[in-house]
Amino acid sequence: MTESITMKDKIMASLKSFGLPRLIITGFLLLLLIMAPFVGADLPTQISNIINRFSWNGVLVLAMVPMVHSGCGLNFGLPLGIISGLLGATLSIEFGFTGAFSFLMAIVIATPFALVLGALYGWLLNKIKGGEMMIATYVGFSSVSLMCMMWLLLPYHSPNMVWGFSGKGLRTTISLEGYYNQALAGIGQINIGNVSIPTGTLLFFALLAFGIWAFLHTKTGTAMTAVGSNPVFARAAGINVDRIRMLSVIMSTWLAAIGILVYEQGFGFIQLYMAPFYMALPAVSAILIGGASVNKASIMNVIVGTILFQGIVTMTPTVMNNMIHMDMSEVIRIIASMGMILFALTRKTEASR
Amino acid sequence: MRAGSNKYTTSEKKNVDYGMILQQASVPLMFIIICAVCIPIAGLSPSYLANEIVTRMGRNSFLILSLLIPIMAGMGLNFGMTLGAMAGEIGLILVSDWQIVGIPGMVLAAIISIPISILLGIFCGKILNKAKGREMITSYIMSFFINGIYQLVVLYLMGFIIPIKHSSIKLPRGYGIRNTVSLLRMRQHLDNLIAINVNGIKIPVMTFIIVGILCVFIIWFRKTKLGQDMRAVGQDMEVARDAGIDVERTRIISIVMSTVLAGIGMIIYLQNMGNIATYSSHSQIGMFCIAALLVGGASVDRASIGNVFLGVILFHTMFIVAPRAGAYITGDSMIGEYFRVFVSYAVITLALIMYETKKRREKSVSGQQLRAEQDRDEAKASGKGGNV
Amino acid sequence: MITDNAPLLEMRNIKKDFFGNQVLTDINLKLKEGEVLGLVGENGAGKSTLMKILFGATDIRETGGYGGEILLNGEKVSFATPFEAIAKGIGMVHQEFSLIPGFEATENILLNREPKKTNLIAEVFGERLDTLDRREMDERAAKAIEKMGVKIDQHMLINSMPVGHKQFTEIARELSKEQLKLLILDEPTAVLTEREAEALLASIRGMSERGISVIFITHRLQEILSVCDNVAVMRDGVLVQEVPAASTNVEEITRWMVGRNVDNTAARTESRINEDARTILEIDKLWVDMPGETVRNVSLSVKEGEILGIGGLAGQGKLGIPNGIMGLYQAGGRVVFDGKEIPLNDPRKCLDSSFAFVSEDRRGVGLLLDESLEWNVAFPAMQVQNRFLKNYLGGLVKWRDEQAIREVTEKYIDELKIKCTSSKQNARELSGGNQQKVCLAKAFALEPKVLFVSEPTRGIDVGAKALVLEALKKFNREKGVTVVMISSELEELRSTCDRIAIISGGRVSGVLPAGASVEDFGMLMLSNVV
Amino acid sequence: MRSRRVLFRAGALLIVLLIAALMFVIGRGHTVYFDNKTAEYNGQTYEAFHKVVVTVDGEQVAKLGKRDRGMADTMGQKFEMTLEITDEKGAEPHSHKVSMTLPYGMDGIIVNLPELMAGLPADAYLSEFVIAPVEEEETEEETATDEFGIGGDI
Repeated sequence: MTESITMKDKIMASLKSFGLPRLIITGFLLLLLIMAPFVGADLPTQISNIINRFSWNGVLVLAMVPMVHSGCGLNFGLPLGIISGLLGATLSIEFGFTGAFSFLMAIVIATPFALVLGALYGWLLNKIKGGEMMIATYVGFSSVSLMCMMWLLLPYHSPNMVWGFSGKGLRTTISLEGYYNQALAGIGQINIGNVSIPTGTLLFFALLAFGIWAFLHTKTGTAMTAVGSNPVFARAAGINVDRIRMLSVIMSTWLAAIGILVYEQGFGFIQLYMAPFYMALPAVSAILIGGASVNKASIMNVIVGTILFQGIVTMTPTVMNNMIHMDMSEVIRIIASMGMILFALTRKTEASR
Repeated sequence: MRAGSNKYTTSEKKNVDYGMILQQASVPLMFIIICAVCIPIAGLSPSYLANEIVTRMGRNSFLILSLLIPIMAGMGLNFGMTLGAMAGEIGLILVSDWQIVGIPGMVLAAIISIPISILLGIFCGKILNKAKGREMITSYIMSFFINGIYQLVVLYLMGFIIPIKHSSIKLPRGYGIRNTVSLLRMRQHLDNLIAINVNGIKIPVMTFIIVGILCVFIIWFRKTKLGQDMRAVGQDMEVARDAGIDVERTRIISIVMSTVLAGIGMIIYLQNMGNIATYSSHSQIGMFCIAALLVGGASVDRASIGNVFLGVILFHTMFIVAPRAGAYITGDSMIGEYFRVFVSYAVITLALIMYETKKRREKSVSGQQLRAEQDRDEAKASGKGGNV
Repeated sequence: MITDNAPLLEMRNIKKDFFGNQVLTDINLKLKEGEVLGLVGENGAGKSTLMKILFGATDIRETGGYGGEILLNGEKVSFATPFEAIAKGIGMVHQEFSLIPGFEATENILLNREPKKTNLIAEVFGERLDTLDRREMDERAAKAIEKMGVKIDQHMLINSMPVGHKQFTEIARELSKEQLKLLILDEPTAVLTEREAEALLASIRGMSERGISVIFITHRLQEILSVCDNVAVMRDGVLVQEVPAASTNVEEITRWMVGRNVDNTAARTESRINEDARTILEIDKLWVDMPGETVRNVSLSVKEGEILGIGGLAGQGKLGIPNGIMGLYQAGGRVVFDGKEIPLNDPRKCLDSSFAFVSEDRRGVGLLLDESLEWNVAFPAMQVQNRFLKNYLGGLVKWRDEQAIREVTEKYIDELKIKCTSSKQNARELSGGNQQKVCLAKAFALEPKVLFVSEPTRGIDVGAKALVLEALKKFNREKGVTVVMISSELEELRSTCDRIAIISGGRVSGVLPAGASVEDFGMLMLSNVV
Repeated sequence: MRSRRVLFRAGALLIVLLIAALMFVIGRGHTVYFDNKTAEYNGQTYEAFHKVVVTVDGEQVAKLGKRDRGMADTMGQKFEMTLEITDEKGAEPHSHKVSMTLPYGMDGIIVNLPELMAGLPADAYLSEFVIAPVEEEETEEETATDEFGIGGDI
């Protein structure tokens, strides 16, 4: 008797901690999956889409993890890292690297930018502890709009990237054909019927995810988690809290730079100017949907969240369209992801450290 | 023991104030310099420039004034003013479908927008009460969330559940509203109601009268019990609660008022523009209003009516001259466009950083005072204290 | 009929327990109109709880209410909230200021009780849109200030006021309430200069003449004697004495405050003072800026292998000493350990010199509430001493050694009898006593040479208390670790420590062997109280 | 006191609703089209005028020859205009002040001037202007991209 009550309590408690929005989103995706065959959507294609989009976006979502761990909150300043990646990508092409090698060079060139920008960003966030998320958002916006001017002014010459008629200023979209289009996805790609699995990209993601996982098991990684969990405790235990936070910001920024390169090799294009503007929001909501909170996140949250989020992104248009002949996917995506972020921000336990 | 630091506190206070004044003036000063440099380069005629600025003052002041009340209540910059803007747009869309035109159309749109604004404001206020200390990021995300709901209503429910008759505003597919809704028969009706022309500069007197009424209202409101309560809540929630003020309710009211005013402001804004960009008119409005207010020298916790008008003038002067000046300097018209976007975001970033560092400095100042006091104490006591 | 002769306030058999822990026992107190009652007692004697009951504080109701009854003018009352108490004419000035910093004195005095003028808009939208009647506000505030008898500028902003004037603004706020009959002042003179304190005392006499009764809580006994009609002394939740102020003196009151039956004041039996032991830690002219616990010019020497107690009343600075030495708050002065000077303001350097610290702020500083016990116990040792790590790639990768961490955690769970489901349980889920044991385990795991323990028994139950103190003694005895223990409870210090230093007013007022008489300690505690 | 407040609130609400209702009435916008066309009614023919100048609110809105159509935007149901009619070529124009009540339900209203001037009933000279439904290509909604569709242009 009492057993059953505690059992029920336990289920209720775990449901509560899971959160209603998360439950609704998961339920919604399940519903979509079940509905898909009935409304004539091709399930293997759908699943293949989800896997592909997971492979593009996974690293960007992974970039949230270090900052969440060190207590800097959700990295709304993701665009800063993305800009480092874009600088790497465009410079790699400008310097004449081609093929898959250009991907490697893009990473190499992006890294110093990410480290420097990340260090500056981390320094700033250490100055304004407590107000990280709002300022991160606007640091991202400012840097994207500053780079808009830079893309026009920087002396790029590669004919594949600049506007044809004026011969200067980068184009808004640059095709990666001949450069690193599918550079990772092409490695060991598996095709079964309609399903194609970008093994290389998935392995690359796994590699980075393992790296983060391993880092969190080292001495410094442990310190990072402790800083996020209770900065005063960490300070009393002799940890230099500012240094650890700075490290986490640099890691997040670097991962964002790599993340955008991985995204581009899958997508096939570099998108400049205002494109990185709102890229933080899908990544933020993805990791929250995956079960993370403002100051707790795991690799599992990243994987689950990205799959759920991308699942909704790819499934809703087709299933909804076939079902009620209304493409409400955009609206549903906005409501679901923003609702998720709102929910996370208003959680009391997550709000107070 | 702490009483010993009294004199110290007061003298320190004065120094801090000078620094504060300089810091508050720094952003407007920077903008005056930007404008002073860009105006000659842009080469616009003074009358054109003056005309544009007067028009934009009439157009934007009301919206920006709507931000003042939440600042007073300590809730920071209300990024959720977009909610009111959406309510105003819904009012205008309905009114233009019913073919109510001119000033009556505006009044009716305002009356329709008010209950919507109130509902959205209550919702927003309740959520913000759950996210104390991170109001701004929450209201910012809130504006996106409600934008989703707005799209659901306007793009799918209008014409489907909410009757929309005219095909000029309805999408051809039978439901949803077109990307642009023309307000031709409302366009500048308010501005032209009493318009006088001074040296070729058209002054929309009626619009300014309405803005003036709002200013008077805000000044009056500060003197009311509710205004006093809001100031108290804004400065110290716990003390206000101990004194028996209903903190949560007061905060919700401040957001509701801001949302309602933003809705009316949006109607004034759009009557000047002459058409509604259904899905994008509101999305940037919050950002531009906040940037303008901050340019006027306001900060996250302090803003006055003067900041609003100075901000509109400086920010929009920059906005008008930057593309031209940018084009002249670099030969590329886009540079100026991006420049003004960058400046808008940068000024908000700067204001937020200044606010957060100020908060932290206030904490450390008290520490330093104690430290200095103890240094003196130490000097005084040295020699007296012995080992035990 | 009864009402005419009844005292203004009568408390009958007031009892209160917090979850079975009796904090007030059968308090009987009477207060006549215009009477000034001085209420004294050590921290934790129950003064605050008694006043909270009287003032209808919500946490009293939330923790199960109280026993006994309170009569106001012969009428039985029970307040659910402070607002009800205020309505009945009780006012209270708390130790912490409850003022709006950007408001003038007038606005604060009349906060949420402002006189208003109505208007048409208010008729529609409710009376909160009435405008404030500034003139009336000024008049009322001026009247309240006059009643108080201390001049303050009623248009000055609070944040540009000296601390004393803030205190007076609070008092004026209570006086501005027309119905005020009883004013409770909780250590109001602590923040005042001597002149201001004088003025306040004069003001209290003035209030008394106007027929307002005052309950005056302070540690400055001289003030009590100069202003109060009667003195009530509390100790361990019992009202031990109530006498006319004129018939007693400071020494007597001190004795009542700290005195206990000889049977249970047994100091540590094996207390030893080894005069030959070398001085291992030398604290020289230490000052610490810890809010509410300021330390000024403290010099102390700690002998190797002893347990040094640091005692004193709350707010006198005893907590600042370990927090300052360990670098958690801004500090200055010199700390020499084993002949080496320890740099201040750097927690890492202290930990490297094999100091360890168990903070009084268990949940804020002491624990990672949302992490496992394993992490809590092993974390500092791992970070400071590179223990519980496996080195790979020639030390480049320092991997957490989960096995070693679990072993050490389980060892301490056994040793300290920590009640938990497993070593993986989150610290948040443990009870206060067990959390405290985890904090000790964390410090023990560092294997320190000097251990600072701050308020080790605060807020934990009796069983756990004994266990914690025993563990400390054992750790000191068996490992030869020097322990510096800070506690508000003199008894606890006397039963655990070898020597006890008493801090008062941020300074060392004396060091006595644990066996010294309780009265001697009491005199030191109250010697230069601020 | 409480009921007083309720009364005031009800009053305020009522006033707002009244204003709203009033706005519905006075703010209704119509487009009035004037036809100077020969028309037939009950078997009788009404010849178009040689030239008509239409003035609304002191502003000349149309100058119509035979078979011409002019238009004016108006607000409210009461509509006044001044017609300056030239019957034959070379004839002296004569001016008429015409006022009429417009039907609330119609957005666009055609007024046949010859019939109007002949003093025929409203159903003769008034007719609704219906915009012929234009077949429009359904513009394709932009396909789902990776960015949120919440940017708008800046």
